[in-house]
Amino acid sequence: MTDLVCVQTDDFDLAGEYRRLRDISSRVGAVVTFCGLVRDFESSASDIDPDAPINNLTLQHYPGMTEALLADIIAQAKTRWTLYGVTVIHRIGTLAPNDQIVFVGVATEHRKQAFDAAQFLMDYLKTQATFWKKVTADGKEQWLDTKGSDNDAVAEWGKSRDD
Amino acid sequence: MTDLVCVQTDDFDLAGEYRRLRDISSRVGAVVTFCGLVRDFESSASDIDPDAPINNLTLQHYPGMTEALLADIIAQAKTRWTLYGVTVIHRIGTLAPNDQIVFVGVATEHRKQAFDAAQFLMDYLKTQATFWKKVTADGKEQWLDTKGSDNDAVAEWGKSRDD
Amino acid sequence: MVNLAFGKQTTQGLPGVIDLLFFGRLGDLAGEVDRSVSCIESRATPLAIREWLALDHQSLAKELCEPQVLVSVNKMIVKWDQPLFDGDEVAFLPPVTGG
Amino acid sequence: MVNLAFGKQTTQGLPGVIDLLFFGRLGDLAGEVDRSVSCIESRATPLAIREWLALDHQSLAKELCEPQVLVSVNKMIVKWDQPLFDGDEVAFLPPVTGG
Repeated sequence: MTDLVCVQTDDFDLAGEYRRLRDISSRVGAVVTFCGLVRDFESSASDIDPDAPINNLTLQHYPGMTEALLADIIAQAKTRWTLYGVTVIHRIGTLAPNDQIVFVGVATEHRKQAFDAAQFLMDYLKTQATFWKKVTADGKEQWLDTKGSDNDAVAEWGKSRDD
Repeated sequence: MTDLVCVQTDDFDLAGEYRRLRDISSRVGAVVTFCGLVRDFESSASDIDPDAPINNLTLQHYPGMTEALLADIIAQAKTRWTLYGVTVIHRIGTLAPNDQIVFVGVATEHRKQAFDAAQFLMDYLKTQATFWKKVTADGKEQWLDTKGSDNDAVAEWGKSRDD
Repeated sequence: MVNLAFGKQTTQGLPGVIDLLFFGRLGDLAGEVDRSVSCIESRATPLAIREWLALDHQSLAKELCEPQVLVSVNKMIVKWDQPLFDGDEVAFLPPVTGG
Repeated sequence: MVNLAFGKQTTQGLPGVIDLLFFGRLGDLAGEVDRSVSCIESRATPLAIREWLALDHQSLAKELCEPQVLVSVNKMIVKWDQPLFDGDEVAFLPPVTGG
């Protein structure tokens, strides 16, 4: 089992996830990890003062569908690059600033594969996996909108098939 | 002190380096890490059977010059992206397969900055920092040559100034 | 459980139960995330359900008409005129914002 | 410590000591990584040192002539005709292979 997909309320441990990826094969020469954290501000919520400190984020998802979509995104990445191991972990529930939200890790032979695949996975996760985020700040709460830059990032992958 | 450059014989600890980057600012929303590992094969050494198992790698560097070059590479990255914190650690001495060689970590507000900057730092480190690698395998030892793909990667950055 | 009558069409085939899921802001507008409806005719589609919801939940139905809102049946994205069957799970999906 | 005479030119100015560093494969060919040389004339350059090395170390000098080999003085990359002074540290740098 070289790939791992988890949607969980619990926090995750970067060191343990890295160790798993590093030890998958003696041919692994590169491990790239991405951790997404809750920032203390949110400039994309129209109803909320962009300078107001964030109280928390609430992450909702569609159980069953999310895991299937994440597995499909990993399968798509594997048609582009030779990946020895992939981990995607996404937290749900209520999170506070500085909390970890999402982990993506990729183990490959060479660094370019690992960087590109990790970025691809995050770009697709952001725009295709069934998660929804609500921000609470400034005494208000608001469900966020998809960012245009995230859709642009996925469109770029559609144009390029080089690795 | 938000940036850290180390050239050391000692191993490094991903979890500790990540923790430092994560906690640099409450505005950090993305941390990308890259770890380079010793593979158990080396296909780019002309004198060595590409299937022969690697016994070890020896990393040499030019003390003083290397640290200055790494600081300069970080400064170049900071002219392109807003980086809250950067860490570059490179080991020297004799390393065995699966050992960690190099760590690059970047903390930013948004994920694209972190991915791009980490990849930029690795591409420049590979081609501009004064490290030399000798591989021992198959009863022979050989100093490695720079890979053409690494020079190509740096040339790409010269063409693009977008972020 | 709500009785769901689609216009004045004649019932054909067996009635069934359809599970409706509303995610993100749609759940706030629907007042609940998960809602079962009894379907008393066989030509139900997500589009027909949306029209039926408009009777009692105008702001929800308006949001469901946004072009970015997708619909899935049994966790597969489908077109709005996909025929529905007894036991189907219909989810209304606003633009995703994970990561 | 090696006496270093550059051709037959007349000595001008003070003699000095120059530190030579050979990295990567160059160190194997030089037989040592670090080597101090006494310079008995003032017009020493990395190029002149390379020519002098060719007298005793042909394979080293041949490798130094490879276009990818760079030279630094006091840890700054320079041209091969950079004038050298007492106490300078000259390093011969084959293509780097870190990471």
